[in-house]
Amino acid sequence: MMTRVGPAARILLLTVAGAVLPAAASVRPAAAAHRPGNEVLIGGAISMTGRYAEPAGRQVNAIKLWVDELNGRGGLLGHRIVLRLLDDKSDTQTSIKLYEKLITEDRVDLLLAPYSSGITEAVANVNERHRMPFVAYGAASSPIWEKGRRYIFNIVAVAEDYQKGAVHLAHRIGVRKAAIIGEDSLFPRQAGKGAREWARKLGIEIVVEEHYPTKQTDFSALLRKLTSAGAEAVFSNSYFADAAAQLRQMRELNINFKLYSSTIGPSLPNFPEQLGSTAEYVLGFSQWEPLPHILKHPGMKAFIEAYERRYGEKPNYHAGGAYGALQVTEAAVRRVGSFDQEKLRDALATIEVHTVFGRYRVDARGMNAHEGLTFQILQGQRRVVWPDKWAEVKPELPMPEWSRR
Amino acid sequence: MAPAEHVRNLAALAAAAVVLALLPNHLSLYLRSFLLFLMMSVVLALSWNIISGFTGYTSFGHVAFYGIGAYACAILVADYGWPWPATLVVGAATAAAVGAAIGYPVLRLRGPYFAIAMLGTAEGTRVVATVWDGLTHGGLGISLPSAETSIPTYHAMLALMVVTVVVAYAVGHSRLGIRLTAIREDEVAAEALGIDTTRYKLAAFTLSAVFPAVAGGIQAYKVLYIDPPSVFFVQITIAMALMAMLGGKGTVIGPILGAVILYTAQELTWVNFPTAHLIAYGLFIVLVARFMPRGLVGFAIDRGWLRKGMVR
Amino acid sequence: MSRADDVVLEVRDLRKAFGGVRAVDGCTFAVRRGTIAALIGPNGSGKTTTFDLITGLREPDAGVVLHRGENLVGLRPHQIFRRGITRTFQVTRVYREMTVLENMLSAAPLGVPGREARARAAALLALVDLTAFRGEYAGRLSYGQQKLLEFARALMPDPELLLLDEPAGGVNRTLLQHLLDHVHRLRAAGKTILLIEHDMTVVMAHCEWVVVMDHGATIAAGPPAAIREDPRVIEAYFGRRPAERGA
Amino acid sequence: MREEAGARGREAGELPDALVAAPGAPAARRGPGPGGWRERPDVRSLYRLAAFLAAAYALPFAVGAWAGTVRLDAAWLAGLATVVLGGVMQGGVYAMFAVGLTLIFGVMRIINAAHGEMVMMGAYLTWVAFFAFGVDPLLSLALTLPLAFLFGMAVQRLLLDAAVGAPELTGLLITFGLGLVMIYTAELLFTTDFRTIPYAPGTVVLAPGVAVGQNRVISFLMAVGISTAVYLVLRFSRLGKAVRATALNAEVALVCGIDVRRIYLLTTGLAAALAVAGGALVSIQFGFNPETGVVYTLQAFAIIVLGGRGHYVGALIGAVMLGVLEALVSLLVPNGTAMVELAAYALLIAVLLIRPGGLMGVREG
Repeated sequence: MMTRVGPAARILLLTVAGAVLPAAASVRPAAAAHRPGNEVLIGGAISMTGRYAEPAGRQVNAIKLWVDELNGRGGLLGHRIVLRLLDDKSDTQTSIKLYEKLITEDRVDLLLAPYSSGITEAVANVNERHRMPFVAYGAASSPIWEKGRRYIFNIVAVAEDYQKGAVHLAHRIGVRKAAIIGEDSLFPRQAGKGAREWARKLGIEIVVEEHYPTKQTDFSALLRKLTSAGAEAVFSNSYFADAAAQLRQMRELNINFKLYSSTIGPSLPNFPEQLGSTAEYVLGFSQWEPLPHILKHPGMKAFIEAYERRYGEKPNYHAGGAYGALQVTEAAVRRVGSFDQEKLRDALATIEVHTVFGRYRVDARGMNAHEGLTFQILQGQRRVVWPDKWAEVKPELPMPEWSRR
Repeated sequence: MAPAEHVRNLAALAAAAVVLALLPNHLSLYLRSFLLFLMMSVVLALSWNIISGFTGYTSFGHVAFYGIGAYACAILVADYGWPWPATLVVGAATAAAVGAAIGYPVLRLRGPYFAIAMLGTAEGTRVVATVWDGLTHGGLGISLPSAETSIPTYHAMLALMVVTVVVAYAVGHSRLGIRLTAIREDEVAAEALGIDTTRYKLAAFTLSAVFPAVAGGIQAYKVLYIDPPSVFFVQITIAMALMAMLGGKGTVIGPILGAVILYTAQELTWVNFPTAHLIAYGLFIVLVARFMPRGLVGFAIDRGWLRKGMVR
Repeated sequence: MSRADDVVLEVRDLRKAFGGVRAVDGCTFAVRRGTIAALIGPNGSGKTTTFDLITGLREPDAGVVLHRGENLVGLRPHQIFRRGITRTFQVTRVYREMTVLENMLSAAPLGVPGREARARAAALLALVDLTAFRGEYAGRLSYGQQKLLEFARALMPDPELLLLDEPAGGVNRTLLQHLLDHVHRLRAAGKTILLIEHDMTVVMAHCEWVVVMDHGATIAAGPPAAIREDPRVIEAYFGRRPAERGA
Repeated sequence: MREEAGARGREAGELPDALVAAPGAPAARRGPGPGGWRERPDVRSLYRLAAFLAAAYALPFAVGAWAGTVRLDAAWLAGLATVVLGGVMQGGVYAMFAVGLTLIFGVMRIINAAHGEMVMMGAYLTWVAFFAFGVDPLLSLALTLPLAFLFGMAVQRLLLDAAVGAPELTGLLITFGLGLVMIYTAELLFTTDFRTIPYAPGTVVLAPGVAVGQNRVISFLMAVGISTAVYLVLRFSRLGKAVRATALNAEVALVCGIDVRRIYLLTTGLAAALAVAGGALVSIQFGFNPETGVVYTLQAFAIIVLGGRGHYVGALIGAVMLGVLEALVSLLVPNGTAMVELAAYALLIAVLLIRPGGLMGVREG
């Protein structure tokens, strides 16, 4: 007589079966997934929720625009493109699992990049092992490309260059002492490293360098510390919330600096509108601006109009970078003539493409020497003030005192 | 429970372990990861259950131990070149030491105050990991040297799960489990009736800190990049509590059931509809906590399908 | 009262105050081995607090509790339990979401192996007629049954001294008689029982020694017959006769 | 004298003496005679807490002196005054967060993990009123507060009624789940973009070199005004007495003819309204998006513990103390801003251990 299986045992076996079956159910026969109509599957995981959702959201717009346009032009190598974008909830562990799913489960033909340096650093191990290349447009921390990886390329300028323009402009107006503050995470600290090196090269003394916790909202004490240390300029490696709080509290405490620059905040579309006069004269960095008459990159005007028609706002550099990276990917696939990943990798390492975002030509590490722009917010508009070859207008520096605005 | 029944249950566990052990080579990388994180969920839910399920001291900061284990592995592998299995031992020892050090004072608090104190402890540990640049690289996070880690980490997590289930089963079906549960039911009476509540609480707390630390270490070697927000994320503690409660806290099979069901459901639902998934997850937590505080096992016991109590 | 070996518990000048209120204020008495003693007194005379002080649930402000020559003050309740002194509670404190058997096993001393603990628990449950409910949650038992369970649970470590806090409270006659019969059996086996009780018929009929407390202090101690006549006791219970109140 | 009936099950606060004494350690010899001031445990723990807080506030100065960020000249002192004043202002806003949480916790022993999200909801309501209908952020409160009150009552009726009296995990998980639903619904409606309201950007100069932002002053005055109003209601009105009675002992209140369930409804409604008012203050000072609520919840936890759970005035004091401490640490300690979070959590745990009753709460036996 079969021994009676105790209730706990029965439940235990049930749970193990329960674990394997549903997981197996999600395994659709890979081949059929995207070859019914001879389609090509392009996939990636990006932050649709969580702390990175704001900038990443613009990249999702650009990706969708590119896919629809490409299908409009007959697809890629005659294949219609199917897009699979998953949400990594701004979480490293989730992102790893999703990329493993896209590569080994869904067997995508082309990989799209995630957003943020931290997640890209983690994902770079996965695609490297599976020898599937992709062009990163959401990460700008050079350590990712200093580990001898062969299957990850970059189109955007690196974090170290974000404050390059601001430090040069500070040097030009005779700033002797400056401060570097920023959020304590991978990208801002790399931007801070760059600012420190450029300041050293140009002989500007860094009197205070501090990182604050990600959700910091009150900066009055920190700003007070900067003035008492004699800082004339502030290079702030900040996103929207911290940059806005810093500027607003500078105004409240009537703390005046000759120059204030923020890496990400000012380049986000509604920064000037939301802060009004408080945002005037602030310097910001941008990988790219929708200014075809100045940057003169091929196809810019068409892309800007198409994006604005579809999303009701001009593309910012997050969108521009994504679109440019996909143009490079398209060019590489056309050159290789197939989706052979190894050939695609070699193409991406050698190809030179003039995209809407700028020239793409990577070095041995896979990094593109993309040159960004520094702009100043004047009358609520972002105006390019550096480098000189692309400057629309002369920078109005040093920043006037709060009382005289 | 009659000894024969114990043997049967352990045999079932052994069978499941063998099946899971043979699987990885036949599975895609994604399914291997899925099962690895599923087993991790079982480990976390069972560990949280040892202190909060049995003794009723609801820990709202158990992610602290998970993070400590992750950092022990990452620091020792990335900066000191240790072999990763050895780091798991260090992580476990550190978590046990921290657990004992924190536990002794904090376990004197009851109910909501213990929960808040543990939440403060976890957030405090995250800030220490962020600020102590020299050791943890702070906000930069730590990336480990890239290597094929999915098979070894899978087997490590499987071993950890088996050990955790055996320990939880031993605790849950013994007089130790009865004494811990007595502390939940009426701590003053338990003390008056010969149970050294301070020592038992501390023992259960320290034990419940060790397994999450090892799980954190294995996960760190699997993901190969960690930073404070990802390994000290408050929602990891919430998930532990929810899985234990969904299955039936204070039992052994409960947390296992809860972990499998919740993690699998989450995996299947979120891939298809991202934002709505998170609203659904929120609603799910509310419904479980509101209508099924005694979980599936409690539900079954109330219907008489399952015998009451852990010991027959 | 004779000294030394045959006194199982001696309390000397015990004091405990909660803020300004002196709950126990000079409580002194002794209990001889193998006897059934009662601790009586009007409501609020500090009886239950005295029990708490003896069993370590509360720490006295002053005074000593001697057992086998050792002062129990300062020991944790579980240490006192392991020295063979167990108790029941005025309002029953059973483990509600644990089965009756588990309630019993929770009180089994550490050294006792599993099988022996189970046997002892089964015997005690049989004694209080709760065997049928061994798999049921203690919380689902009637009040009287919970009292019996608490009584049986206190006997798990085969204690030397058993403190019963109002055993008769809320228990029907037949059940009470059953309980008292067993108390006498324990006394015959050389155990000592100290109970707090308001039901004078029970005290007078079953106890050999009675200690009376009033306003936190022991005012009298002796055999039940003497205590019934003692003016101080009568005064404590019924107040002074009008004539003498002026003194 | 209360016989040892003792409410069974979960006693709030610390354990009875028996379970607290270190295992085996003989009880410290007590001073002669009961009732001496040294005797009474809650007085002694108050002194220990006061000593700890004094040390906590002196520490930043000591570290500052050692690290050289402290200079005793006029400009620096003016700066210090500004920062401390800023801390007090920040404390005012924190109070708005903590007060609502204290009410729910005091009355029902439920920890509302969705409190931060209610604050965030307040910020969005104010934002919509300002940008969509052009209503001044503070005037819009006239509309948003009643809305919040109804929302609070609905939450109580649908969800929290079941959590009253249940073990704390039930309340925690229900409110945490509610918080998630609120976050991701907000993300659906408003995307994750950061928002803020440009409002009263001017400066109020109190003394030479000591200036505070206009909107911070307005927020502080608003916070103090609303908190005091609620305090007066609680203290003197019949309704207030009923709420406090329910907080002390729900069963007794029930017996005295107080419709306890109605009190719960009003309490949560009031708490939600306070949270939304706090949200309005956030919207005119800081940037916010659906995810920023979590920070407010954690800060409010620290405050209700410091101030004394369920003790209204304690929450106000605790909030200002936390605000000032954070300001001092940020100003004086090198890399201080990173330490600010650590200061808040260290404070939380230390107070819980020294005196779980917090500043005002009596150490419940």
